[in-house]
Amino acid sequence: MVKQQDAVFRQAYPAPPYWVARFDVANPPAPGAFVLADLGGPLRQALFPATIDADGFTVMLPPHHPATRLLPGATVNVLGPLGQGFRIDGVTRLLLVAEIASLPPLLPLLEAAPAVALVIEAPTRAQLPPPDRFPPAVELTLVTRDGSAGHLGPLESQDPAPANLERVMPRLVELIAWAECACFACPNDRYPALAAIVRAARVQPAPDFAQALVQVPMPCGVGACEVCRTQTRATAQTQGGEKHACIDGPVFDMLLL
Amino acid sequence: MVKQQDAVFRQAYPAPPYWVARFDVANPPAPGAFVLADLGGPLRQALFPATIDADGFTVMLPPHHPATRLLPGATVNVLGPLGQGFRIDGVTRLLLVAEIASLPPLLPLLEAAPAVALVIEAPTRAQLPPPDRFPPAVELTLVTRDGSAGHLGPLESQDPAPANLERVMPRLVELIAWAECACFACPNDRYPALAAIVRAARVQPAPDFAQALVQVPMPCGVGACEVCRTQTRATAQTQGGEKHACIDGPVFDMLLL
Amino acid sequence: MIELAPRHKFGLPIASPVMPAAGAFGYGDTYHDLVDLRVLGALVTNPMSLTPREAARGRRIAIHGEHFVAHTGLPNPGVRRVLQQYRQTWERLPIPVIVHLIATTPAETAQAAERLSGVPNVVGIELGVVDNVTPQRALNLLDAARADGDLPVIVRVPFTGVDALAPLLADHGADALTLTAPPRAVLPASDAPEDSEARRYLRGRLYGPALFPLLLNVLARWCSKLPVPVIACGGIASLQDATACLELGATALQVDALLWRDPLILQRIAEGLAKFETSTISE
Amino acid sequence: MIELAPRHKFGLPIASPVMPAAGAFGYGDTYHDLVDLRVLGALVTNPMSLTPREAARGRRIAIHGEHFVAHTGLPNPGVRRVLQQYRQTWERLPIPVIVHLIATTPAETAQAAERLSGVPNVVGIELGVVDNVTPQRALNLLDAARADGDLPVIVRVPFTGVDALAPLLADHGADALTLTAPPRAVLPASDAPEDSEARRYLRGRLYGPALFPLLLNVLARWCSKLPVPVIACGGIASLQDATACLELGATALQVDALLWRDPLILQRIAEGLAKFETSTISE
Ligand SMILES: Cc1cc2nc3c(=O)[nH]c(=O)nc-3n(C[C@H](O)[C@H](O)[C@H](O)COP(=O)(O)OP(=O)(O)OC[C@H]3O[C@@H](n4cnc5c(N)ncnc54)[C@H](O)[C@@H]3O)c2cc1C
Ligand SMILES: Cc1cc2nc3c(=O)[nH]c(=O)nc-3n(C[C@H](O)[C@H](O)[C@H](O)COP(=O)(O)OP(=O)(O)OC[C@H]3O[C@@H](n4cnc5c(N)ncnc54)[C@H](O)[C@@H]3O)c2cc1C
Ligand SMILES: Cc1cc2nc3c(=O)[nH]c(=O)nc-3n(C[C@H](O)[C@H](O)[C@H](O)COP(=O)(O)O)c2cc1C
Ligand SMILES: Cc1cc2nc3c(=O)[nH]c(=O)nc-3n(C[C@H](O)[C@H](O)[C@H](O)COP(=O)(O)O)c2cc1C
Ligand code: FES
Ligand code: FES
Repeated sequence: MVKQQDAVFRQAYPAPPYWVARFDVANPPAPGAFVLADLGGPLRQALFPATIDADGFTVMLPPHHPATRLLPGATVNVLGPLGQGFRIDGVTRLLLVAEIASLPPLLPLLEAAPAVALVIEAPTRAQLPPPDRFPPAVELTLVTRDGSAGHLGPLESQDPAPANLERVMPRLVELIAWAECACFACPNDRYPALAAIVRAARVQPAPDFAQALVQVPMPCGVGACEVCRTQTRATAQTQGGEKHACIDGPVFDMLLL
Repeated sequence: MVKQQDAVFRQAYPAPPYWVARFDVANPPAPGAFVLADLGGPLRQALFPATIDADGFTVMLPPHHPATRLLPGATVNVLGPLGQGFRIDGVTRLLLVAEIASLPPLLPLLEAAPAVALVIEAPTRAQLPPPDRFPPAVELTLVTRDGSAGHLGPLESQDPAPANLERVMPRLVELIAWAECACFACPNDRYPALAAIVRAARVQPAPDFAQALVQVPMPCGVGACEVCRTQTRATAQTQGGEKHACIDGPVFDMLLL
Repeated sequence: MIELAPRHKFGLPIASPVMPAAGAFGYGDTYHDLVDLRVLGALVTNPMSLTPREAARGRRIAIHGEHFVAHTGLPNPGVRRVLQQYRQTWERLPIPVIVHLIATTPAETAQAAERLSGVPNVVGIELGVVDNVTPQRALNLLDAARADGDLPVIVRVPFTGVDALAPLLADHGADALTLTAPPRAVLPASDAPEDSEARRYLRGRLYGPALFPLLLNVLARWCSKLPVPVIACGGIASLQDATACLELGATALQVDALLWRDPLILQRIAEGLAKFETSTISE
Repeated sequence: MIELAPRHKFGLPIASPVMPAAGAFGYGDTYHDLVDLRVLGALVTNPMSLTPREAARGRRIAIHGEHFVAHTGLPNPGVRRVLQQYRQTWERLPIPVIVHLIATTPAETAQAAERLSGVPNVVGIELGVVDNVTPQRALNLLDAARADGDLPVIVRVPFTGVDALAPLLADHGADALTLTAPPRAVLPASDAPEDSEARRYLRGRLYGPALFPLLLNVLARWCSKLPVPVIACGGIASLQDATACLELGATALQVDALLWRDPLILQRIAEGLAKFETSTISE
């Protein structure tokens, strides 16, 4: 059932490195699912919730996103909720791993399990959000690609770190071993290497143990335009081949990407 | 000398059938001259002043004009002042004749001579502005095309009026005979008939006795694009041929159009 | 009824001149929650080929102001699997189905057309040809599509090929022409200077409102000269746009990428045209 | 220096790749208060014909979103009177002048080209041909322009004629090609139903940002295959746009209708490219 609904824009304010925008809507999307908003321009834009409540949701956007220029009270036509979000029912130990620019869709999961660990990678110290932004119960691991704060990235690197720096990799392997489910939000081209780490860290991970949010333009959101096709691998249980990120995803089993 | 300048938008408010928008600018245009404002869209838009003072000018626009959607304090890049406006130096008895939609460019002339008469034609009573909007010294003649108020129009009609209605024509002939200069702002296709009335009402009118504001799109304003070309007739004194409304006009001797 | 294939033995009558364009609306049931299909003249399916095709690798879309360039690679599971999946959906649809067929080679095209003929509620084929197709090749593809099947064949003509192809195809047995497929375009896809030129530029088709004045020019030039119905396609975004197309001689029209943003546009145009027609008739 | 006519005996060297397009900038001094001409490669004049032409009657411009259709009729007082009026201006300009010549008939074109040759500071002719010109006619017009004069001849190729004309003209002696003239387009010009169809629709040329991705496609397809320099024209609106054109193989570029809105765009692009070049060389 694809539906249109009217969302009401409430406000937007800066929360570096993002802007936060608040929408009231009858039927907000689940974590990792989305709505397609008509914000002007030739195509609708996907909005992934960063927080969700009964009356609506917030999104975290780059500073110049058109949603940050709406006037409070403006009505925005949205299509959805669309897509398959994260599947974490009954998980007690949840691992979240994100590159900073794609972190927001993971934020609704921060309190979705009794124990949550969050790994954030940023290019350098300045792009990391302040740790006090996160619930105190979340176990935070910060990573920078230049080693200016936290562990030395990138997440996938197996090289030994130079002197005085500590690679994130051992910590990541530990956390993957600890978790019952791991949700990733990174640029798509990093998923194969991250999947290899999961396979190395766990014997026969269950289906959906590792879930990845695929980032691909989704112009129509309903399976009509074919722009969002994503290649998946077949397994004994599932038929592989091309899937629609908008219908079958955008959250996929990372080990099948 | 073609110059760009920054105009500052101050406010806009409705004054039916127009909206009034106020701009502060160092160098406002003279009556019948204009600036080309960059208000978004592919082409600049001509703004003709309705009132002019030392700090800027106001324009009267249709309700949905993009200038009415500016935020107070917004800076608008304008090209100009451009064009040749009305030439009324030393005139003591001035006649102004306008179809309501093209009246605004004549408004800065309301107090430009010791004695001013204004003829306004509108389709019907509802489109006429209230008479108390005009300075009391202005002698006002109202015309409607359906006879619902004032004289019966159109301005050019020589037909006798039906019962209970009085044609504007005799009054117009009187005013043309009275005036030292007559300025017209009507749709272009009405100027030939109005010119014929002037020729009938006055023996050998002087050059520029009747002046008409030509309404034609002016994309560049400087003579580059050739969109505004306007055909004029030759006389003993002047060479005719095509002129640029943006440079040679948009106010032309009506008897040469 | 509007007749889209007056020269065909069975004809191709449609009740409304409004359709989605191939590639914009899916294979049939995608928008059924949102759009009342009954107001449309026909469903034009997403493009399909005889054999399966995968999606284009790399970036597939780039935006430029009010326009965008898209390159999907026309992925589809092939005619046979499409039929398996959608045959029953199509049979139940309240409107007839025109299948958009990617004309790869004459042999494949003939085989695909044969498979489609006799499928319940499939009333016609719209043939998509490559942009730089030669006139002779286009005629061969058209012949192939008509050879073994008995469905009316509409050809969707590439934007830059109208002058060379439209009169030729019409004289050669095309039942109708869709004017036009979107023009080819290129946009920067990446700023990274280390990328190869091919990766830094996205080649695809252009969509957006500027196609509309280009479309009207094609219609004004060609509709009166062509012996077959013309289906207008390109940048149509409103009831007024649709009316202008019909006024300049188009028999029907397709709405493309705009409907991803505004799925109800189809319905608004169709209902607007129907109202206009009723009021003209009752005068 | 950039050489626009490497095969011509005198050549056509310009110091910057940035120029105004014909019809956008007037005959020479129109924008001199606003634009520092010294940063431009050349002045391309408004179109002129051997004999005077009057402006098109009726509506000349119609807007559609970010685009517009214009039809001026290419009014001009004829080559002789243009020369009377502008010869001295051109001589004093700090940049060379390329005259845009409307190629009406071969005979008139030859006569006009002869008149232009030897005019101080006129360094080349850009030939404008009608959109539906046949290849044979285009070659005749080119031959005529080259016959009695000795100026390099650039041909501005119609948008829909690039495939048919560009390689032919380049092989046949054109010194450079301007790709492309704006595409023909039609827009409603009036809602009045009593108007005749011809009065209700404005036919002209399309201007606006959507021409840019269409231009890049033409450049990507053609620059590497043509033996002569290509001057890019169509929807160029920024330094990035200009850079993309040069990267895809254009030798120079023209900015058209956008400069009515933003006359300083020429200067910004020219200065931006110059800075880029300096920094690349000094590396
Ligand atoms: C079998 C087949 C069927 C098709 N069917 C359809 C159909 O049904 N409908 C349809 O509309 N389209 C179809 N297409 C796609 C369409 O034909 C394309 O227009 C075509 O593939 C591209 O042709 P082109 O001449 O633009 O570029 P090409 O001929 O592919 O390229 C020309 C040259 O330009 C260069 N070049 C091109 N772009 C760039 C760039 N961005 N950067 C640098 N260099 C560049 C390349 O080096 C190349 O040498 C089909 C394509 C194929 C192969
Ligand atoms: C001598 C000459 C020189 C030119 N030189 C140049 C030049 O240097 N550069 C340049 O770019 N252009 C030039 N042009 C203009 C350019 O050639 C036009 O493209 C051409 O005149 C129009 O051709 P067309 O095929 O689009 O339309 P036409 O051949 O004029 O018309 C085709 C048919 O379509 C119909 N039609 C067309 N439009 C409409 C409409 N809106 N509504 C209803 N019916 C319509 C008409 O009834 C007509 O029968 C020149 C034109 C001429 C005559
Ligand atoms: C008949 C035919 C028509 C095609 N038309 C299109 C098209 O309109 N749009 C598109 O995205 N790809 C189209 N393609 C596919 C591409 O041109 C290309 O073959 C395919 O995307 C593979 O792309 P890649 O090599 O970039 O991965 C067509 C292919 C064929 C065979
Ligand atoms: C060689 C040539 C090229 C022309 N190109 C254009 C053009 O690009 N734009 C334009 O507005 N008119 C152009 N015209 C003029 C028109 O096509 C038409 O002849 C002229 O405007 C008279 O128009 P009218 O009959 O509508 O008054 C061209 C004419 C000639 C002879
Ligand atoms: S977004 Fe269009 S098919 Fe998925
Ligand atoms: S407005 Fe461009 S020439 Fe007058």
